[in-house]
This record gives sequence, C-alpha cells and structure tokens, in this order.
Amino acid sequence: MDLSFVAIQALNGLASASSLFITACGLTLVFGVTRIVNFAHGSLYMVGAFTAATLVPWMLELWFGPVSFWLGIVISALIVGLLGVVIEVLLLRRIYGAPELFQLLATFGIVLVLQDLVVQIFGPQDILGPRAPGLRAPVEILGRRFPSYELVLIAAGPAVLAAVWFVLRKTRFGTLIRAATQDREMVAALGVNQALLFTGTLFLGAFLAGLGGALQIPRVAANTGMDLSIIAECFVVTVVGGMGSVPGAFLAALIIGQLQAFGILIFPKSTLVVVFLLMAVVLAIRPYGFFGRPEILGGTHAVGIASRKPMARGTLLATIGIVLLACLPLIGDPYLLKVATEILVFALFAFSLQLLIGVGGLVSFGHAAFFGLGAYGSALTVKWLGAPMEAAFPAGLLLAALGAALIGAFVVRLSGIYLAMMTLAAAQILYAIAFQWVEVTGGDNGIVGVWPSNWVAGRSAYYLLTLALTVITVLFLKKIIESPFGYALRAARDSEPRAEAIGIAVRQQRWLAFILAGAGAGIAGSLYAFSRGSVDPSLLGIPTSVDALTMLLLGGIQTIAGPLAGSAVLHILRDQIMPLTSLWRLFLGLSIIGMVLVFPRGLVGTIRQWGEDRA
Amino acid sequence: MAKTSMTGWLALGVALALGASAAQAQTAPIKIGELNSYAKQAAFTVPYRDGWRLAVEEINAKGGVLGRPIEVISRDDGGTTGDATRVADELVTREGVSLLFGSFLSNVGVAMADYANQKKIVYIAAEPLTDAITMAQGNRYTFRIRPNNFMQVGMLVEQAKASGAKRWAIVAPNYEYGQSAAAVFKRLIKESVPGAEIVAEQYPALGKIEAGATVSALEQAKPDGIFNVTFGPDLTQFVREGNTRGLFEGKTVLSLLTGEPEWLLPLKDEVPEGWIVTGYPWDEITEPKHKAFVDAYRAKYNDTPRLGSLLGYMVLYMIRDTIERAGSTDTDAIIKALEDAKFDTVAGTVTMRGIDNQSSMGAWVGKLVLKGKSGGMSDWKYNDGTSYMPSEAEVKAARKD
Amino acid sequence: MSLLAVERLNKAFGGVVAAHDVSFAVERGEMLALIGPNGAGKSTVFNMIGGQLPPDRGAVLLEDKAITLASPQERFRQGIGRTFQIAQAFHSMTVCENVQMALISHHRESRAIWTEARQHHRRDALDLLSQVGMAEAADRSCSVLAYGDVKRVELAIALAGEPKLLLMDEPTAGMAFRERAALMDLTHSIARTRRIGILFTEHDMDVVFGHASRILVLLRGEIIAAGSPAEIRENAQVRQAYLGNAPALTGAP
Amino acid sequence: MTPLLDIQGLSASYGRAQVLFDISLQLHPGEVVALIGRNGAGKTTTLKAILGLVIARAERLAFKGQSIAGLPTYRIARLGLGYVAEDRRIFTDLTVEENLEVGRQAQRAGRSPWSRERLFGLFPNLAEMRGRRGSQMSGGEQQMLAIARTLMGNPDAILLDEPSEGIAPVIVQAMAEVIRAMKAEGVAVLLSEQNWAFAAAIGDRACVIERGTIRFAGPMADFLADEALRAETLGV
Repeated sequence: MDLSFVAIQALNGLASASSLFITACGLTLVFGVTRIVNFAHGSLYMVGAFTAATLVPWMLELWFGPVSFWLGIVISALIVGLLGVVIEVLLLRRIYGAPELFQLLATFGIVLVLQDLVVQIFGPQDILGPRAPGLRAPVEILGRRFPSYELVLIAAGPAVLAAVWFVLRKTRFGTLIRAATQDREMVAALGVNQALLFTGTLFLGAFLAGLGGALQIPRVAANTGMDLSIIAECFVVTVVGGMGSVPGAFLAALIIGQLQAFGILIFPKSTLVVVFLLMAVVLAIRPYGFFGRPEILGGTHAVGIASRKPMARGTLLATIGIVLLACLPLIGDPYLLKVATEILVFALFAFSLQLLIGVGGLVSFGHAAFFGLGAYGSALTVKWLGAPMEAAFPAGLLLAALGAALIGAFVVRLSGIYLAMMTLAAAQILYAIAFQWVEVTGGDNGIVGVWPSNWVAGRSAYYLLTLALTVITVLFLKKIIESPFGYALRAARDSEPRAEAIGIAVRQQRWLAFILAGAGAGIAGSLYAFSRGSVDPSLLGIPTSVDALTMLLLGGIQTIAGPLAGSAVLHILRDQIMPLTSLWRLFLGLSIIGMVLVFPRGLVGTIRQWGEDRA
Repeated sequence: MAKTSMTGWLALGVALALGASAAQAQTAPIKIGELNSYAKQAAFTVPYRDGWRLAVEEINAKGGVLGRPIEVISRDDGGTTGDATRVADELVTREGVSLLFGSFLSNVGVAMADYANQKKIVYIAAEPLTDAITMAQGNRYTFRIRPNNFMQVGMLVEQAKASGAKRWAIVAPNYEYGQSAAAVFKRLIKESVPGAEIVAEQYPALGKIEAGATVSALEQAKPDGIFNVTFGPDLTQFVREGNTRGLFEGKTVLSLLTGEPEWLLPLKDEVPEGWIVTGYPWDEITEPKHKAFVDAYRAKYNDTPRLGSLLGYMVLYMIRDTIERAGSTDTDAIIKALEDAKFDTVAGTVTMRGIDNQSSMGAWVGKLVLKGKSGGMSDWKYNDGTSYMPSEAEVKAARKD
Repeated sequence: MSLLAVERLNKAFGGVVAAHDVSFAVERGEMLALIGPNGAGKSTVFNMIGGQLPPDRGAVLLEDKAITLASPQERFRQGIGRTFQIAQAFHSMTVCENVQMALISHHRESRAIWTEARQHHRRDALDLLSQVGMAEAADRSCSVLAYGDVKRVELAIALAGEPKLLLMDEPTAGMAFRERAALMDLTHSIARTRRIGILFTEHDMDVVFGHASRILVLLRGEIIAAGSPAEIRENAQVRQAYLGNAPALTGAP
Repeated sequence: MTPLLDIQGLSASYGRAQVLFDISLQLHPGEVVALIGRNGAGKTTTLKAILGLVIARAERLAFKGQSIAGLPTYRIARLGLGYVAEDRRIFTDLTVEENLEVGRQAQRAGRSPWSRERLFGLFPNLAEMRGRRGSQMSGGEQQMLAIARTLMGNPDAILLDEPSEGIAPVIVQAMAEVIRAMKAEGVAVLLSEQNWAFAAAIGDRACVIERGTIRFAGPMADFLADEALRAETLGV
C-alpha cells in the first residue's frame, strides 16, 4: 500500500462521511427536539434524490451552468423540507403525546406510504441524475485521479456542521430548539409557539435529508432502495455519536467513512457487519455514544402490563377460545388453515416480545434476531445434519436462546433508545451474516426443504401442532409474567433504583428475560420455517422486527391478549390488501397510521378503556 | 323397435345433457397462477407483466388453448419468500390454478421451486437467475426459461479468452447471485485461460457500494481485465467513479446483464462503451417473429420492450404450447409435455432440457455502445444456450432427484 | 464498632467538587440528619453510601466491612434499606404487591417462575403495611395513592429487607405537615425498637430539629459542623450559611 | 376594579379522577394572592389548568378581560401571564443568558420592559454567572433564574408554583424579597404554597385549597387569625 493510495482511500472515506453526516444530522436534530425516532428520514432522503434527479436536468435544460445545478439541488432540498412540514402538520403533531413506540410505528407507516408514492410519481426505474457542470473532470492528487465533485462533498459536511452549529448556538430559533429539546412544556409556558418550533425543526431536518439525497445525484442513481439502506446507517451514526448530538454525528460519520474505505481492503466480504460491529463496540464501551446522555423516559413512555384483578371466568373463556381454534380444521379450507397457522406463529412471536416490552420495559427493535435464529437453527440442523423436524425444533430454540444470551449480555447495560438501537444493530449483524456467509446459510437464497415430518405434514396436523405449541408457550410465558420472576422484571421497569435498592439484580433479571423471550421467538421462528418450508435472511430483517412491534402495539402492550389480537388484525389486513392492489404498501402504511391515531393504546387496550369509561 | 327407440331417445338425452356440460367446461377459462414483486421491483416486473398480458390477449383472440381461454390470476409476492409461498398457496387452493409461473428475485424463485416440489404443482421460473433453481434445488416440478448464471458467465469467459487478458479483477455484489457468478467466473477462467490469475476481488454490499473506495482498490491491483457483476444503483455509481478515475481505460471489462434495456436505460448517455456484456439488443434483432413482437408491444404500451417483456411474452406462449400438447391441465401431463420439448419462440427455437428443466434459451453477447441518448449493443451475437449449459454429469451431481 | 463508617469520601463531577473528605459514623438506633443547602453534596454523599455512585476516593464500611464499591443489591443484602427523595415505588402493582416484591427479593426468590408472585409472603407484607398504617390500602394500585401514602409504602418496602441501616433521602418532601410529623414519629419508633440506624437528609428544619439525634451540616461538599440539634442551632457558621435569621419563614407555627 | 385574572367554576381531571372542583378565584393587578394547601390539594393543577397545561373546563377563565379557555399555552403566555414551575425547570444545557433569551417576548405597552441588564440588577448573582450553564447552578440560583426568565416575557401576572420548596432557608428569605420587588414593579403574583408562613409573609390575600376545592378566600390577616381552619386544612 503506497502513500498515494492511502491518501486517496482516506479522501474516499471523507466523501462518504460527509454525505452520511448531512443526512444523519437531520435525523439527530429531529430526535433531539421532538424525541421522535423518525424512521421516515431515509424516505425523505430518497425523495430528495428523486426530486433532484428529475428537477436538475430540467433546470440545466433551461440554462446550463453551475448556478442551475446548485439552485436545483437547493430547491429539491427545500421541497423535501416542505414535505417534512406536511408530515409534521398532518401526523406527527397529533402524536407527540403518544408513547414513543407508537410514534416510531407511525413513522414506519410513512416509510411504506412514501415507497409507493415515489414509484407512482417518479416511476419505477432508477433515475440517473446529471453531473455537476464544471466538476466533471477529475483532479490529480498524488498522481491519481480523484473526482472533483467528491472534493466538494468533502467540504460540504463541515460546511453543514458549521451552519447547523451557527443556527443552534447563535440564533434565537436555535436557542429555542435547544430549550425545547429539554422541556417542551416549559417552552410553551414561556410564550413560544412550540408547534411552529417543531414544524421548523421538521423542516430543517427534512431539508437536510433532502439535501443529503440531492447531493448524491452526481454519484448515485436515484432508486427505490435508498430509503432503507440509508436509514440503518443514519441510525448507526446518530447512536454512535449520541442521540441528539450534532458534533457526535459528525465524528461518528467520519469514523464510519474511514472504516468503510479501509475496511473493504481487509474484509471485502463483510462490509455490512463492520459498521454494526462498530456500533456494538462503541455502545459496549460508552452506553450513550460519544456525546449522548442517558435518555430520561418521561410520562410518554408506554406503560406495560399492570396488576389487575383476574377476569371473571377468564380461564373458561380462554378454554372455549382454544377449543374453537382447535375445531378450525373441521370448517376451514387448507388456505385458511395456512393463514391461521401463520397468525398463530406471529402471535407467539409478538407475545414473546411482550415479555420484553410489556413486562420488562425493554424496547427491542431487533426481535427478528431471535425469530430468525430459531428459523435458521432449525433449517441448518435439517440441512447440515439431516435431522428430522423433531430434532430441529429444539435446535432452533437453543440457537435462539444462545443468541439472546449473547446479545442480551451487551444490551442489558443500556436503556431506552440506546437499548432499542443496540438490539437493532444486533439483528442487523445477524442479518448480514445470514446474507453474506453464503457457504453455510445459503446467502439470500436461504435454505429450502425445511418441511415437517410426515405425521404433521398435513395442513390440519401442522396447524394443530402450531396451535398446541403456541398455547403451551403462551401459557408458560403468562405463568412467568405472574411469577416472582415476572414481577421482579416489572419492578425493574417501574423503578430501576427502587428495584436495585431492594436487592433485585436488575441486569441479570433482564438478561434472563432476554433468553426467555429469545427462546419464545425461536419457537415461533422454527414453526414458521417448517410451515413455509424455507428460511432466508429477510426473517432477520428490520421489516420482521417492525412486524412484531406493529402487532404488539396494535394489540396493546398492557394486555396479555393484545399481541394475539394484533397479529390477527395485521395479518388479515395484509392478506386482504395484497391481492387487491400493487399499492398495498400505501394502504398498509395508511392503515398503520390510522390505527395509531384511532387506537392509541392498541386495539385491546383501547376497547377495554372504552368499556371502563362506560362502566 | 319401440324399445330400441326408447333407449335411443334416452341415450340421446343423456348425451345431450353430458354434451352441454362438457361444452360449458370447455369454454370455462384455464386458470394459471402468476406472482411477482410488482410493488418492490416495479422497474423489472411491470414490463414483464406487460409482456405476458400481451401474449394472453393474442392467444385468447385466437381462441385460447384447447378451445378455452386462458385466464392469468396475478398476485404480488411481496418480494419475500414468506409472502410468495403463502400467495402461491392461495392461488393453488382457493383459485385452483393449473400451474404457477413468475417471480423475479432469486431467493423467491428458490423458495417457489421448493414449494412446487412439496405441493406437486408445476412452477415455471421465467426470470430468476440463480443456478440453484435448476441445480441443487432443482426438482421435477420446476422449470426455468432464462439462461442461468452459469450459462451467461460461460459466454463472457469465452470473450475473456479472446481478449488475452490474464490479470483479472472481480467486482460483485455480496449476495448469492454475485458470489456464485464470481465463483463460476473464477473456475471457468482458470480452466480456459492458462496462466490467468485473480488479482483483486471486491464484494460491496448490495445497494451500498462505496464506489470511490472500491474503484481505488481495484485500480491499485493493476488488472488487465475486470469482471463486473454489480447492477442497479451500484452499477451506475461504479461506472461513474470508474470513468472519472480512468479505471476502465485500456482494460477489458466483462459485465453480466448490463446490455439488457433494464440496466441500459437508467445509465442514459453514460454507458461505458466497449464493455463486453450479455444483454438484449431488441432494436437490432431482425427475425420477423421477433419484430412482430416488438411492434405489437410498442403499439400497445408505447414503451421500449425490456428483457423482462420478452420473457413474459415467451413464457406464456410456452405455457400455451405445453397445455396444447398435454391435452389437459393435469400436472403429470404438463410435465411430460415440457420435458425435452422444443418450442418455437420469438427468441428462436428453445429446448427444455429434461434432466434439469433448464431451457436452452441463449443470450446476446456484444459490446456496449452509445446510440444517441442511450446505450445499446454492437457487434452482438446470439449465443444459443445449449453449448453453455452445465454438463449432464454436473447436473446429476448437483441435483437430488 | 460503628454501624456505618464513612471515611474521607471524595467525589468530583467534571471540575466541580461534590464531596471532599467527608467522614462520619452512624450508630445503631440513632437518627442522623444530613443537612445543607441545595447543591451542597447531600445527594452525592447519599448516593455513594447507597451504591448508586462510586466515590473517587474514600471508604464506606458497614459493621467494619468495606462496601465502598458494592452494588446497591449487595448493600441491600448486607442490611441497607433506603427511600428516595422522589418516592420510588412500583406503580403498576398494588400496595401489597410492592411490599411482597421486596420480601420476595429478601428471601431470594426473584428468579422463581413456577409460583404466583401474589401468593408470596402476603401475610408478612400486610404486617409491614399495618406498621406504617397502610394495611387498608393493601389492594389498591400504587399509582392512585396520594404522595404521602407512597412514602409510607416506600418505608414498608425498605423495612421488608430487615435493614440494619436505613437511608432516607428527604423522607418528608412533598408531605403535609401533620403527615410529616406522623411519618417521622413512626420512623423514630421503628429505629428505636429495631435498633436500626437511620441516616436522613431533610429540608424541613422542624423535622430535622424535632427528630434527629445528631446533625451533620454539609456545605460545598465538606462537613462544616456536626453535633446535637442544640449545638447546630447555635453554630454561627451554620446560621450564616444555611439557616438564616428569620425562622418565621420556615413554616414553624 | 376588574380582576386581571378571573377564574370561575374551574374543574379538571386526570384520566377519570377529578382533581379540581369548581374553583373560583381572582387576581387583581399588582397584588399577591397565595393559594395555600397541602401537597396533592390541587395547587399545581390549578396553575396548570389556567395555562392550558392540563385539560380543564371552566365557566369563565379570563385574563385581562379576554377569555383564555382553550387557548394554546403559548398564546396565554404571550398575553402576559407568566409561569414559574414548581421544580424550576430551567434549561440546564443552556447558559443563563440563553435561558433568559428563551423567555424574551415583545414588550407590552404601559410598562417599562424587563431587559437583561435590569434583571441582572434585581438578581446580582445571575449577572456574575451569565455564561454558566444551568446544570452548574445551585437550586436557589436556578429558582432565581426561573423567575428572571419569566420576567423576560414582561408579564402582567406570574403564576409562581412553590418557590420555597426544596430550598435552603436562607434562599427562601431572598425569594421573599424578590417577590416583593416584583410586586413593587406592578406585577401581580398568584403564589402556590404549602409553607403558609412564607405565604403569609408576602401575600395580600389567601385562598386555601383542599381536595380540589377552595375552602377559604379572603385577606391574609383573616386566614392568619383562623387557627381552626389552618389546623383542619394544613394540619398545623
């Protein structure tokens, strides 16, 4: 490796870092003020790229020159900023008071909606934007050619940092934003129109996302996969830098940029893992990132399960329910049974998450990790050991539990949003391994031929097996929730200092909860693998984790029946919408947003609330 | 006499009654299930849908098959294996379709192949490329039209041999398609070019290429030739960075699929001229049958046909021929009619090889060239797939059935 | 042998010294008050004894055994109970379950999964609740209690661990006057009968002077005075720095 | 004289638990009214309900003759109604000067506006630490800053929630001086207190609140004279 190569590689890293920072900076700003983790930030970035790739050529057509180009970039960013305003006014403004998980879910709804809208507006094809006039030619650096546009990008990062710093430190708007970051209510009581302030912040955040996207057009064709690929990296940057810290984001982006530039030389096949490993390492050493602080979860934190009097005839009703479900094969056709099987599997999956979120207050964004581990554990056992289903099930459970033990050991040191992000990182690391370790996992093709043993090969038999395992696991988890162990988890959720002061080893308790929840999700994963006959990395992906969260939240985290209802509703919804229209993401997204607005406590929780209000 | 006539009348009545219901059965459409990632991969799947819809119209206008019209029941497969197999199940159990075709992504294709095997229903994969569908995961019920990875890489290696380049660099997306293409290339280049060596390998994450860093790293290895498997947004980024930094100057570049309109259209006027690619020079193919297809397609959709359009169009005609030859929609009959059958398609004569259910459809190999405002192919040649297919021994070693 | 011995504790945050060479001892059965203006370092000292904060230097000894770096859980096992400035209870549980939870932990049963938590130690919990006068509210949810009642529940929780030493951070903050006196009287009698040493901080000077057996005054991280209530009342430095000269404003009738 | 702040029939609930019942009270220009009650009696809720920080119903809720029921909090504040929260709630990441900047509002006609410099005259120790972050201030200093910050909005009236809670006795005395100074400037103060001695030292009138209901309203002297009332409502 000669010096000029190292220098060029470092410059490459700087250019990527700048681009990443500009986008991530908006995410961290919005989080700082509104406390909303905006999943849709990546979508805004994508819209910025599409807008610029469409608008800038048109402007260059009118008048070719650098002015048109840069003006086009800025206008595109402004348009995205206005889109941010629209999102704030129409949706976010209504849910600032909602539990943060619901906010997250709502923004994921926006992701779905924008995915379809972008295709409708800009067309499905990638759009290659023009290059910047005057910056087409490379410059010679140490005898190597380097694109001059990248030099502009390298300068743009620090320029944005300086501009944001100026706005935050030297303007009244910035002072107000920083004040609102800490205490919104007090800002309002001092006569500041916080609605306007939030709208302004969303504008700024969306503008930066749009700018980040628009600046990419000379390098990247605008494409429909941009949203989710950038959002994961933005999360890493904001978390590593410390949530809400702009300088932290800058530092994190610099490190990630260099890590990627030089990482591809050393580990050309594991680029995905490297970034998330960095995040895991940083959080293991500094639980709140470089410049972050512990998140104080205030009154908006979703409350989980609380003590209540056992429902009259609850056992009877549950028994009747189970018997009715067991009779389904008598009336249902095979397809209905297949759907019912999947609903049960996902109900179990969501229910295992309930142990973490509803009981332990541990918000996991990466629950797919355990679901996927369970599925892969079974599939790998079938594939490599030729084991039958009966042996593969315990193997899946074991792998999921082991994974949960390992991940949990890191995660329980954290709290709040950092915990959530660490679980996300863990799931992403596993995803990357499943995706890239082709020899063992089959890569994106996954593993097929994972079919159940003969005695449960029939639809009805497998359905009954799923029902039995689901009921047993749910009853077991319910037992745990009511046991001293579950109470101790709840105690740690209600008040960590109090729990510690009465001698509860909070971290160990949570670690055990992770293992139990992981094992539960692992069973669900194994069941799913055999019901489908195959596994692939998408089982470990972000959408799977979001599915679990959606089902849990739709159902309601305060109740035991919630996740069961949530999984049924989401599944049926998807099943009904998908055949009707190729715009199913739009409708699914709107449905999720609608439900967040209408059922702020989840279906079961809200209905129970109505019942109690009437009583 | 009276008795006879009585019997006669009865017989006539029964015959009429049966005839009527038979006639009704004959006009009821033949249901075929189709699924693809129409929402998530719209750029590729919508032209494909346009292709098969055109074929359905044409076929039904000419009276359908076996005297019955064809009805394609189409679903979105959600782009995931889970959704795909569930949707397939709905098509089979609820809609009662006779066979399935479709899907774009390789992993969905593999899962569908396995599904077909399990449920004993024919599945025709038009687009997915992974070798697994006809090799390791191949089965009696799964058929594929498009030339697979192995075949297309083989065609490019032939060109590599001609170029004389020895020091090769590989850039491929880090997922199954990219890795298996790279592995095949490594194997074949060493077999066919003595003294060839691989001097650099880069495997950027799919959709997340660090193009600048990747180009620098490849450049550092000073290769004579580059084998590219990246596609989509990764490809455009790679091309731009590579052009700016002069990576491709004086080097032989082989690139999979880049000559397909799907990939050329987004590149606009920035096509890397001189790259040797597999692709689809739709505008230059002069066979009358193909021209008729292009004209009909453009007339109906006012759009450029993509390779997907061609595949969609082809697959439906092949399904029609199969059902006609099978004389029924019975699965075993369909399989029998498909295996080792010859089809006269718009892309020429294609044989469905029986041992691996891989069609002998070939690919067009040529050089990229700028034609006006977008790229096209020049010096192209259609390579029939037959001579590039994996040998029977290889197939037997890989397949479990 | 003192019950609790604190030896030259030091703690700084950034450049700000929150505790400097703080040393004192707590004896069995005594109520020692730690007072000082806001920001004087009371909470810091308190949290170093409670295990929420590790000291930079110095030692904490319980019955001559060093617990300087022990976790809060270990301290609980050694016999330290505590209440918090802002009452900390388990809001999703009933009053009785709160105390049961503490008993479960005390009996090291918090990993049990086959039994119902509600069945554990209910009688003992009710016993403790009646000691603090909360037995009637046993089955109400903790989240609907008045603040003063939560403080009582907290006391019952702290007592469930059979502590030798009780740390109470502003035990009466946010309570009405009559309740304050009642709670402190209760605490006092518990301390005496069970021979528990109590260390508490407090802003209400009536509570401090009415109940403490000894008083420590902390100012800018250092102990500036220690002694009986009478001695502290007369200490000129304390008056000047903290108490001021207008007792009427402190709420004494 | 028309009251500056006129509250009649104010009720409020948290969830299903009603905490305020039919509260009526008036604040006139330049006077200090002490809202006295024990913890949990509804003092803080009353103040928050006036500002729209908790949802409440009222027959009449008017400030300077204008109805403020249902207005967003910031609009109420801009009309000239200041608020100092119970736990001070200064912005700890911001410097003293920035904290004051957040409170700044356009001046209102008829009164000389509070400027930073004028406030530093009233709170000399804040002047010395103008560049210091809120997190590095003592509780008493934070309380002073919270009041100064509210004054930057040039309010005609301030709702002051338990300024003496959790503060060293010596600072409590300084606090009384500050409130007197504000009164001298013509700012009316609605003071919530459970420290009745403190309230008595600065209040013109007293309102005693118990379980969400006003038990007594009248001149401070009458309240001081009524030992039975004090014993019953405050336990002293």
